[in-house]
Amino acid sequence: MKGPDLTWYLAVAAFLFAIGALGVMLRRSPLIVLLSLEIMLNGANLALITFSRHHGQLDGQIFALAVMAVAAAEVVVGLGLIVAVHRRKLELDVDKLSTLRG
Amino acid sequence: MIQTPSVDWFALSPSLVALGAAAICLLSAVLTPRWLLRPFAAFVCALGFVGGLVMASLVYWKTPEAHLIVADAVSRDRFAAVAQLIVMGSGLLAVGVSYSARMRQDHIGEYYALLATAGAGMAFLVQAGNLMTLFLGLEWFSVCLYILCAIETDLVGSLEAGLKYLIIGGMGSAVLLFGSALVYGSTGELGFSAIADATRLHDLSGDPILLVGLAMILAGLAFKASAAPFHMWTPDVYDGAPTPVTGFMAAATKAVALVLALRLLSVAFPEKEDVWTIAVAFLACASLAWGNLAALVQTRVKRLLAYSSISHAGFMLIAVAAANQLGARALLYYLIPYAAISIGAFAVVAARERELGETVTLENLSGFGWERPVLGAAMFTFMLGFAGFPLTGGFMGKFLIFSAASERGWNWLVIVGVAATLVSLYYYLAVIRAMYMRPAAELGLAPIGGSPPREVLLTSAVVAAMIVNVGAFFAIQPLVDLTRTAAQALPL
Amino acid sequence: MSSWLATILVFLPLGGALLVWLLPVGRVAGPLALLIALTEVGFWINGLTLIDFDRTSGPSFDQQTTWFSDLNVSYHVGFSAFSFWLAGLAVVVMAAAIAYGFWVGRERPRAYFGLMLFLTAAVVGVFASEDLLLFYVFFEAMMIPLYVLIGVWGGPGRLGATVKFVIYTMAGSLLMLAAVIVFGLSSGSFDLVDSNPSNSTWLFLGFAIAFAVKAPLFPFHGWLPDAYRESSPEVAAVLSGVISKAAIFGFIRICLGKFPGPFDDFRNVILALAVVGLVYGSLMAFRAPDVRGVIAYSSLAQMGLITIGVFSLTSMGVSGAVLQAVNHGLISATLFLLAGAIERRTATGSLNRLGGMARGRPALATVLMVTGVIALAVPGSSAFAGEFLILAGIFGFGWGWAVAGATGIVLAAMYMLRLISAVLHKEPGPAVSDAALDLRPAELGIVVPLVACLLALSMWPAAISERVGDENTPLFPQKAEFPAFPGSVP
Amino acid sequence: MIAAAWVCLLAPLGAALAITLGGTRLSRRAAGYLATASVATSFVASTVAFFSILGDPAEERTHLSTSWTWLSAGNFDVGLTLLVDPLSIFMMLIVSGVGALIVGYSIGYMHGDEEERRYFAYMALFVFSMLLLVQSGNLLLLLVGWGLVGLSSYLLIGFHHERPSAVAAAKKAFIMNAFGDATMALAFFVLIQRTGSLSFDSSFQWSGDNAGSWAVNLVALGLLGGAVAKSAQLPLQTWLPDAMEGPTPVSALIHAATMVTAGVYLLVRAAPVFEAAPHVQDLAAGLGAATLLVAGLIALVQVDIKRVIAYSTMSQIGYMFLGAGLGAYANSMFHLMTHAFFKALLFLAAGLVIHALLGEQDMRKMGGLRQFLPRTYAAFLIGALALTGIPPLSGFFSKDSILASALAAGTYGQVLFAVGLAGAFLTGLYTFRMVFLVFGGEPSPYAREHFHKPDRSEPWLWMSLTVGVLTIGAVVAGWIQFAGIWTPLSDFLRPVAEPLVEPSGAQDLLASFLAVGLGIAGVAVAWAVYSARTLTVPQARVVRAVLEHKFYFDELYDWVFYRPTVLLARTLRDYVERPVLLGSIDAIATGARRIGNEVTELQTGLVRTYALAIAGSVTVLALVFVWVK
Amino acid sequence: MGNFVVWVVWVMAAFACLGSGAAVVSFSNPYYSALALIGNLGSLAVLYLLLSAEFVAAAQVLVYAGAVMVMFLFVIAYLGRHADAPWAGGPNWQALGAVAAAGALMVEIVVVIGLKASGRLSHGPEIGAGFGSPYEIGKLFLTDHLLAFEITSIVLLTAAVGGVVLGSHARGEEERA
Repeated sequence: MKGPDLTWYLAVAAFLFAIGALGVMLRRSPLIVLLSLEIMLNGANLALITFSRHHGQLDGQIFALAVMAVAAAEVVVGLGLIVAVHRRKLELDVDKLSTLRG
Repeated sequence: MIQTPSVDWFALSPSLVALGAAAICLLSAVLTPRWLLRPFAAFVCALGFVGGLVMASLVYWKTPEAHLIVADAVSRDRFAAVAQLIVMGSGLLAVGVSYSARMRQDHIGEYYALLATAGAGMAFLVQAGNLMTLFLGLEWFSVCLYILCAIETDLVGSLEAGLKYLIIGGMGSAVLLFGSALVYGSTGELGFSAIADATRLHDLSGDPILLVGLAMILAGLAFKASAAPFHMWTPDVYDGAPTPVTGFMAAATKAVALVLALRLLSVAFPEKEDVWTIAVAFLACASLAWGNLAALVQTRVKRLLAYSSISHAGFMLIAVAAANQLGARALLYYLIPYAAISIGAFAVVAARERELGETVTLENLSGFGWERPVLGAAMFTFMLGFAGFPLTGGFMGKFLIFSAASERGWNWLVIVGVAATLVSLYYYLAVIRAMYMRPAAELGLAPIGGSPPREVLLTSAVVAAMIVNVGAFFAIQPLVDLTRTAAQALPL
Repeated sequence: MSSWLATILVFLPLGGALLVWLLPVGRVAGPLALLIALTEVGFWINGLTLIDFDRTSGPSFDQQTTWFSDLNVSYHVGFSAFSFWLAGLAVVVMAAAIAYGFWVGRERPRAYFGLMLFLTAAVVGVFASEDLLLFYVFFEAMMIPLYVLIGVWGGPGRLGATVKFVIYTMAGSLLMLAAVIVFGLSSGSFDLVDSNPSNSTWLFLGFAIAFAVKAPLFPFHGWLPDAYRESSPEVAAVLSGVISKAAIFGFIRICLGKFPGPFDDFRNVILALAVVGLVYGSLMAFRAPDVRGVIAYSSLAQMGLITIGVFSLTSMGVSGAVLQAVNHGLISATLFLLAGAIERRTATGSLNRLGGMARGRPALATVLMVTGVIALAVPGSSAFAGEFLILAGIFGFGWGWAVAGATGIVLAAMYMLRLISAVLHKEPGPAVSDAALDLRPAELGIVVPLVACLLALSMWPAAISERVGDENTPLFPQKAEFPAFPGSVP
Repeated sequence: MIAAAWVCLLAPLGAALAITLGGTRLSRRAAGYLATASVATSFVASTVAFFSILGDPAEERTHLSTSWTWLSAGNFDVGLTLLVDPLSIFMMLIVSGVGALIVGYSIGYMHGDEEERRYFAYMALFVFSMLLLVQSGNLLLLLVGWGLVGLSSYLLIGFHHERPSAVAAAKKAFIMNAFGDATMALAFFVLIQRTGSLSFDSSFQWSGDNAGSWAVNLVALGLLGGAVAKSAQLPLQTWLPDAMEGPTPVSALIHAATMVTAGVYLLVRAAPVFEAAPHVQDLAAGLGAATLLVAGLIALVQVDIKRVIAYSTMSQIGYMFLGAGLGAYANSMFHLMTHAFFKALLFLAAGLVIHALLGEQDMRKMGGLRQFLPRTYAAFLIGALALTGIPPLSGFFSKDSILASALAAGTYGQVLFAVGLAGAFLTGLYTFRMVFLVFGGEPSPYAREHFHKPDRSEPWLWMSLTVGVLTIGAVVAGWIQFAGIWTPLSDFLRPVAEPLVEPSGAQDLLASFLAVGLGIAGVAVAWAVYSARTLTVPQARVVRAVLEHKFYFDELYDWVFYRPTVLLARTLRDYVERPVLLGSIDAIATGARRIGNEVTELQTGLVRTYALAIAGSVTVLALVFVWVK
Repeated sequence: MGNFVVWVVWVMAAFACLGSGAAVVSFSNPYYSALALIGNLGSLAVLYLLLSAEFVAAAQVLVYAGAVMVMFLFVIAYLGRHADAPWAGGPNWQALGAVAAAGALMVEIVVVIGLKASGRLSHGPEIGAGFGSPYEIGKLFLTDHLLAFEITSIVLLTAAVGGVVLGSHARGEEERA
């Protein structure tokens, strides 16, 4: 069972990556920005796994698993930050967090 | 029965030692009494860095020729060892700077633990041998730094810096990751040298996927090195983060990012040299232009230094772009005084900050040189070092870097560097001017604390930085020998 | 011992500077610095007895040790015949400047005198260096103390002046850095003695522009007026008297020594700049509203003249240039110190508020008159000797240059007499009160030695002019042939 | 004799240094004595040298003595060399002799001035410089002396430095002489380029070898420029009248007896060069003639007694130039000597008058002083007669010998001869105009009230003594040479400068006859106009205006040289220096900062912008990578 | 025949993936976005299965859709409802540039892959049954990628510490309050 050519998988991966990036660039709620980052990473993961299938090696999959862990780590830290921001009674809007500029 | 590979613990020892220190700090956070916590944790952390230094130098001494270890995941060579020396040294200085920082009492232990962990991660990263270890190492210390930046959660600036760094850093590592994925897809390999072999074997040098992957990886690394145009987070993060952390980031992060970039590009993509040298040169010019021009108009010293660090990334990228032994040597040499003086400079800023209890600007820096002679003199030499004046290591670094570019035949790059140096003079001298030359009326802003605090550790750290800075000029021969043998580990 | 002399001359003040800085008490800083400076002079005189001016194999007091081997950079010091004179000028003027600073009693003495000594070391180092990178290091190192000295102890407008000064001169010298690197890498060694001459126009320009800014030559003198006006008198004395000579050293030792080909190609261009600078500077000095302005622009003119001598490429011209370099160093140093003395008494330097200071102030009048008269190169003065040689040297290359130079000298008479009479003569100016006393013995003790040097040179200018080496000595390029009398027809 | 020469040169220098360094430890009077003594020493020394040189055979009377190499570069070198030969000895005698007298006179004249020391130091310095000039053994050293006399003249003219007019006059004198020095220097450059040396021998040798060549003409022109400037001949004459701002003895010594005659000395000394460039030599003669005429005319309308004498000096030097230009070297040197005596006499006598009138110099306020100052009147009268050339006074012999040579020197010479005669007439006229205005007639009211009888104190003795000696000199100085019959001086100078023209006895007679006649005519007219008042001065406004403005030379130079220079300087400063050369720097700086501001505008502080920057850059970078391949 | 089924599954999974991805970015309410992300992750897991990466797929569901997203939901619930209009705010060129950049990025990658993809990018060599099975993965983790495995743990540990440091501000605040 072959299914569609791997190119298609990659196209999906690329789309995910792009849409994730779009989210980061577009959204102001830090939560959604974090989610978008997840999407980007997942796009990369999909690419990795596709290629590992293409080469018939498992390295890519291993890499993908590691990435999952790392992504989880980032999420933890990110959520911690968001909570801290919330504690400081600051509005959850990355645009409002622009005291540093120039 | 699974045959686990033999692990060369000795080669990994620098990061392991630091990691061990981190663990002890973490435990001490819970186990030691409050009054003992600060000195104990700081001491352990410093000990970890010292141990790292020792082990790194041992590794350097015991490793005549480079080779890959632990199933080709990491490489053991002198290039990495020298980089680890730089990382550990700057970590040590950072500890000294952090000690008397007015920091939240209840996270001292974690702070030093994270500092040590970050150091360990960097030490690991510089010897990364394949794309996976590269990515993981990068994330390892990045996560630490995210937290360290935001650790002053009472301060909006610190939080903002942390969040910005996290978001942009996440994006950067995603880019890097996707790039590695593409490279993996094109060559089917993760190991650096394996990638090179595969490229040569299947003649992939024209493969667009590989090229795009390379571009993305380069972008990721440039981001970590805060090279324009991937630098925009730098001023904000440096500005908002606690000053000791800023110093550590400025020194160590840049160092490892650039060292790694050189290793990756030279080991994994020798076939593409013609392409990436141009790209790196372009990044260098962009960083020089942007960093210097933006720094001209800064009034907050931390931001000013942040922009200056961007321009220095540009200088070091010149060395990378040279892509020759001399360039590698120049990069390593340049990093030694550079790391010292950036930590030193931020340390001085921290000292002034604690005197005044507000952000340091060129205005309220006035008279500082006369009030605190030692710190003032040190800051003086730091600025001279940044500006590349003689009698400082900064000058020799620039000299070597330009020589490397010239040896490659890129004299135009030398001219660009020279022009950038000229522009940079303006704001470096502005700092000196602020410290020493204000009219008597403006002098002597009384520090809130009355007589300036005696910060033995900070002062000694600053003095150490000054000694490194000046010593690197006079004792250049040994350092050059060090870097020469280190650079020979790279296939340049 | 004799092989160590260059090293001693460089490192004695450096060590002194460190000593002064680390000294716990500020009160002894001044005397200590003065002592060291005088010792320096003593060592130089000692060298005068040891040096062999006619040696044709490499510099005297030659000393070389590898600095870092990768690029063949070495710590290589020594003195050519002519650079030894410049070094002498440096140590004497620096001693006088330090003495003046001590007499005036600069605040923050440790920093001040440490920097002055540091400056001495750097300047002597420039003249002593036989390695290109070493030369560059000293050349740049001069800027560090100068920046602080002007910026901290200077006049009200010092901040702007320092920035202008440093950035402008660094613009030149950074170009030179590029040139140094390319030259050193291409010729495989940074040593000034071993490395072979190059024919690259660009490298030559890299060096020439740096020196043109440092000298300064027209039109690169944008930094000059402010720097000379805003810095304290003794620093101004050093600036115009000594620092500018680093450019002359560079012109002779590097541009002439290492780039004979381009040197020939660009002769006319640089001569044109120099001549224009000579006339232009004289005109500016003629209209300058204040004492320092006159001196500043006059030294612009003088540097132009000296450059003419160097680029005449005749033994007469070059000898005259060196002689005139020493003269001008002493003259402008003296004049600036006197200007400082006048400003201390009248709190102004503007000519229309001065005047009539000769009456009742014989010492001031005499010293100023003597110096000014020598400055305007009255025949018989050492300055006359220098200018005569320079113009005689250039005459054969192109009589037009000599004529222009001669007009410059007439103009020199005009502005110098204007200065003298505006300060000393006519009715006392509004700023001149009877409380303004004559020169104190201490001031005389500082200034008179300089004037004495000038008078001694006037008695015997040949002392220098026949001891700058000729076509046989390493001073001059191997290839460029060196006519004693240009265009002389047999 | 060499030793004597050195003593002669260095004694005044020693005095100058001693007075300068001695400062107030030296009493004013002592300074005067010291200076006088030193110059007297020089005179003695030069006399010694003179007699010892007489001992040598006529052809070996040239001696060189070098102390050390003064200037050298490559294989060009110039020694500090003294030349002792008849010409230099002759000049040494005049300079030191007249100098000694005048310095001594100054002891009286400057008595009471609070800066006597400075004065005597300057005077000694001047004598030294003048001796250096005449004794120098090569051209460069001659130029050194040349410049140093200019310097000391500057110092002495501006001696009363609180007087703006004095300062201005001093500057003017110095700068005009500096111009002359420059032309001489250029001439020397040519010599150096061609011969590689500045010694007299080689230079004369060379110019003899390629006579008439461009180079030689240039050299001669340069030297002539120097001579003209120093001797206040057309067209560089305007500084001399102003130089009368200096104290009267200064005018007597520097601007009458010695320095201004240096030009003549140069013409004679460098005779071989000029002979190799005949046109230039003729030019010299022509300039001399023009000057003597112009100066004589201007002198007619001057009212300042010293200025009248100054103009007469100019015109007398014009005679000397005329002679030297025509090659009558000995004759012009002869006139130089006699002129030194009677002109110094005139000045010093005038000094007495001025002294007696408390510094008043305007002749219109004087008159009838004969009654107050009979002896002075006598001395002045003798001087005037000598100047006019009335036999048997000194002026007669020397001036007429020059005119005779002119008559003998072809048509050009005869033209100049005519001019010289006209000059003779003018001389008589303006001289006796002065005499009658000052001494003749009834005492003027001003004189009556301001005259103060000089006390017979020591200073006064110095002054009158000097005047007496000079009076004798003015009478007898001419007798050492009687054209055609008894010519020791010419024979003495012959080895140095062989004269080109030898007037016949007839020419001598004719010249003397005409000259004396016209001189007397001039005196007669003056008597008629200013004493007997039988004639009235014609009211030729234009002529008078032209003369009073000295033919508008000052105005001319002001417009041609000074104003343009100032204008140029101003223009450059306001339109080049400040806006361009100084302004450009600030412009660049501000420009850089503006760009910096623009750049930091992009640093919005919005994390999303940063993300956008990264994404965009990645895209571009990747695109470039793919595209490059 | 089986191939057809694969196609159908792929198409459904892929479109679910794209749709949910787009949804995450475009929902104004973080809560919905998080839910959409869960869907996205699930559909990705299906794609992984199709690529015969069973273990990864499982991990994806457990780790991501399980742990991580739950954490997300907790935080969102804790913070309460914070909605923001996707296109609002920031400088006006921001949104435009964002879309442009993202589009360009995607197009570029797709095009590049298309260029390359001319036939060569097939399912490479035939793969054994164990491909992607937990056993194989685990073996690799213990042999080739031992270090990576360890480091992952370190990173996670660090992150945990970070979470504590940043999140546990309560102590300090209560002391102040």
